[in-house]
Amino acid sequence: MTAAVHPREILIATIARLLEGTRHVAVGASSPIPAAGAMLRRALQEESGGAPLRLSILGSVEHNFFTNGSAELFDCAGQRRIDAFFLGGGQVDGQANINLVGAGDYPRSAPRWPGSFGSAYLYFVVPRVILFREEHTPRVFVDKVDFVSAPGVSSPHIHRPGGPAALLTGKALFSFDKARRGFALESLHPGQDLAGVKAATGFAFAHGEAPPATAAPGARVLALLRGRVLDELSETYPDFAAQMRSELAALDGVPALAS
Amino acid sequence: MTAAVHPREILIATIARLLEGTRHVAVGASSPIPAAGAMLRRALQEESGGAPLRLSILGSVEHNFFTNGSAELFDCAGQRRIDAFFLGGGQVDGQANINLVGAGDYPRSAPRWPGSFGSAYLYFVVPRVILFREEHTPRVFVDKVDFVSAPGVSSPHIHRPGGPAALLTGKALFSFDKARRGFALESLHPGQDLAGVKAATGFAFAHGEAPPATAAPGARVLALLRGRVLDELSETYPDFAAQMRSELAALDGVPALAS
Amino acid sequence: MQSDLRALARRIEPGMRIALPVDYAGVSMAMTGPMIRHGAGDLHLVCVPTGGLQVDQLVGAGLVRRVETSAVSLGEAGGAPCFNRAVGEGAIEVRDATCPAIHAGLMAAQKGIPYMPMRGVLETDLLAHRPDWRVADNPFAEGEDPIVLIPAIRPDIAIFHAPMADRAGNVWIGRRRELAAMAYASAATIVTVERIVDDNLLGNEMSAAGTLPALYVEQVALAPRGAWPYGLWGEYATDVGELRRYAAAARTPQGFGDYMAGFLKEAA
Amino acid sequence: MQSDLRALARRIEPGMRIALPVDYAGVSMAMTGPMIRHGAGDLHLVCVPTGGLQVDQLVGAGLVRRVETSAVSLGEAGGAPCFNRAVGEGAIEVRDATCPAIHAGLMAAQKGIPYMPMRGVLETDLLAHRPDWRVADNPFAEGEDPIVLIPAIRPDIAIFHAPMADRAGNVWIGRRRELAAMAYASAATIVTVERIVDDNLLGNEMSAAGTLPALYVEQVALAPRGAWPYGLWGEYATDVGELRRYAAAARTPQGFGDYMAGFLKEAA
Repeated sequence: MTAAVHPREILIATIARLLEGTRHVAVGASSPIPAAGAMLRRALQEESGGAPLRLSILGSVEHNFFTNGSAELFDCAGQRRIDAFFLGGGQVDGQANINLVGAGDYPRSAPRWPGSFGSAYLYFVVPRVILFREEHTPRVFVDKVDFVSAPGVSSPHIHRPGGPAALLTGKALFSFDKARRGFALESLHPGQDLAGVKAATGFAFAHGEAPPATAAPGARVLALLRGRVLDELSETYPDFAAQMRSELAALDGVPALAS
Repeated sequence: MTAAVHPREILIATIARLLEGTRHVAVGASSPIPAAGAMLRRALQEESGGAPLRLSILGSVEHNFFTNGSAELFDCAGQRRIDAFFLGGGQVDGQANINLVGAGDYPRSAPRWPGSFGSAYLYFVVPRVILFREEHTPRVFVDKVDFVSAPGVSSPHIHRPGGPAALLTGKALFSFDKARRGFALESLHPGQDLAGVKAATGFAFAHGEAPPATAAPGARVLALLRGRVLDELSETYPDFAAQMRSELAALDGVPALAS
Repeated sequence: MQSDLRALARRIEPGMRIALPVDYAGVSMAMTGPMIRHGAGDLHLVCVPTGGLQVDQLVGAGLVRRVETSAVSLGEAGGAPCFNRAVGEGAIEVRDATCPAIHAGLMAAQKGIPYMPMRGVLETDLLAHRPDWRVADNPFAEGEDPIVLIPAIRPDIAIFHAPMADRAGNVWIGRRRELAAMAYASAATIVTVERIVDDNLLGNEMSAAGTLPALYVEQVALAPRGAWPYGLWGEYATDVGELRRYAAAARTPQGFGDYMAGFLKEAA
Repeated sequence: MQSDLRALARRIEPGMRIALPVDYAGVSMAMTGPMIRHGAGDLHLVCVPTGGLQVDQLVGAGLVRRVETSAVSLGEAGGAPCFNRAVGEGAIEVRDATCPAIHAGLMAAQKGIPYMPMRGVLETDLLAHRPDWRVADNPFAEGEDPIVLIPAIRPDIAIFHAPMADRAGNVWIGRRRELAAMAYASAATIVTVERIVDDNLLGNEMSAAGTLPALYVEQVALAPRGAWPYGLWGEYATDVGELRRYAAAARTPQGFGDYMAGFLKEAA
């Protein structure tokens, strides 16, 4: 019998899988799900006696390993000391271009979003960039972004050791094929179907005839996630952790896990 | 009646005069005479209610205003925050080129001196560089240096806000004429004559028919120098200050000053 | 205390380039009111490397001509209402950047060099809209290797808030070294602090390690809780409720005006 | 303790590029003996930005192929005897630099860029003998404006001595930030320390401000008075008498050998 799993637990466990083999993962300031995924990966690597995972959460005091101001993250990435990072975007298109600046005609964008932050650099130099956006709608996943904050692929003569590895949304997981410059559907989260995902996505993507379901975390992973990871998470994201806890308590099957 | 003055007091007082109007002076690690000159200038500016003088002595703890490692001096100079600096050299030539690397054919110089340190940069960016070398011999002051650690003058298209302002030796004070690319004798220290200085100098220099004597410090300046400045100096250069004190005690006229 | 802050604000002249820190590094919110009262406008703000409440309020007060930034937002409290409105109306010029480009421009100023190369940025719309950035071939590469060159950013004044200063004007910035970078790059730096201490901060190696020397600091003024409603690392947390209250009020110019009237009255 | 130092020395492979700090910043003299016993030669030393006793001893022991430096000397104790002898004999290659060029090369590595521009250096014999340095026109200038480009310096290993480390491998470097710069630029960093403390150095803002995070540190070993005969800032002064004793002994290869035999015996 499978325990009931919260949809965000699927996301967190998927992120942990995508981070396999990394040594140092950096996470933006308000990114509790990527942070939880990295914490889960760290716990799994520790349990299996693998290489220790270092997790830098920007703006956190607990998880701040930097002492050289806000430039250090970028320096560290330029030194190839950061293996994975997360980016989102107000718009993401089928070539993995991301737009963090605004919709419509620049510069008088409407809406205007905050801005590109470090994306125009980190997307180039961090080997494994995971695009993460829970909202999966044609408004976010567009055919062509209105403003390229950071391109998914660069011309061949451009120095680019990094780039997109995967796109994870609230509905599905995609991989990115750099040669073909496009996404391929890897799996559908529980309750999603191909037609629905196609309708929610403004760009075309490769896919099999019957895409598999995104793997749900097993009992061992769930126990780690609901125990140690939520404890760690509540230090940095107390509101998010509390909300997860209360939603988990409402799920069927959770008591079964505790038995 | 003039009090007896130590030859090094002439040098220190001359340096203090050359530093008039500066706000921030940096001095190398083992340069007690330039440091004393800067301390004297600071004391004089304080007494007269002028702008405060900041003095950075490299390697000193007392006079270290830097907190960003050994690069900060150069950054600070690049920001135009250092008005004056001192350079010496194993060789100095008539165009104010300096050689800190070695005599003879590079790279197998014999003798080999320590190296160029920061001269190849600071000589370009610090507005008032004072060349200081006590030993005044044809071995030091040559017609053409064997190796240019830093050039006295640069081609017109080269960005060069800084450069040599004066050359002070144990025998004389010279100014530097950038347009003419040469030194001019300003004054002879007590006991020196033009013929002797010419014989001791391996390059030609401009001079008047009867060069004046380098001004000896007056009673007020001497009192500051022998009091406050020697006290300050002994924090950073205890051996030098103690030696000065004992040599001063042996001079005639010193007791007269104390009366 | 308010008179000290007003004296600091008088250093600002119309058209100046002002460097302001990221929201978590030490924003001198205490200076925002005095700056608005002082009224020097036409400012070019440089956000190091992103902006928030202070930028939004200065834009809302009409003092800003241009914002050079990698982002402006109120963080958890959402978008920056006055900034976004001004962008939509074309009332300000935004020089969109990316965080390491801002750091690179300041570093060039710190080093006294005209520009810094940086990786990334190629084939972005950021680059397309920054004619002041250049692309050159890396002369050390065997083949073609374009690289972006970011010109030095030399602000007229850097303004930030820190936990403490000593009587000589040395300021303790801890590990927030972007504050030092701002100061190195700027012609002048003015600082508000939680407290002024009697000990020389350069007097022992432990505190010296986190100290910006007075050499770079033109003026210091006392302003307890001077980052509020932002927090100050090691001192107090951000007042997210107040940020949300502002975000809600500033959704309209009228609401912004009402909020600021109260704010400026308190600061008078 | 000596076995720890020997383990650190084993990280060094023949031909590696090794970064070493200036004499007053924290030289790990404790590593000199183990490095000589380990014997990996053909080293390329990078002095940050100048070298002294450690460089002289490694050159004297025949482990060095090339020294990249702005100067080498024993300070008050005079010239560096083995270094000067090796230069005169053509036994080592010297890449003469100037201090800010070394810093620029390390900064380029820190930033992940291929080079840094720097002012000065033009029309010097330094530049004439550094074919690895380039001159390019500043593209931001109106007219001709040549500027020197210094390529990134990426050492294989940085080695230094510091007052303390914690159990997680964080190292307190105080305001000697060139030690951090060396570590950022180097593939690996090994550190000897006066003491290892139980408290987390990143656990409070005061000590964190002067801390090089463990992220950059591969190994730490205990070596009390590990900078001797050099001093360590805030800890102990340089033993100038010992430097002079060395300077006198090392005037001849025989004298150097005798001095080092005693030195290596002590360190065994």
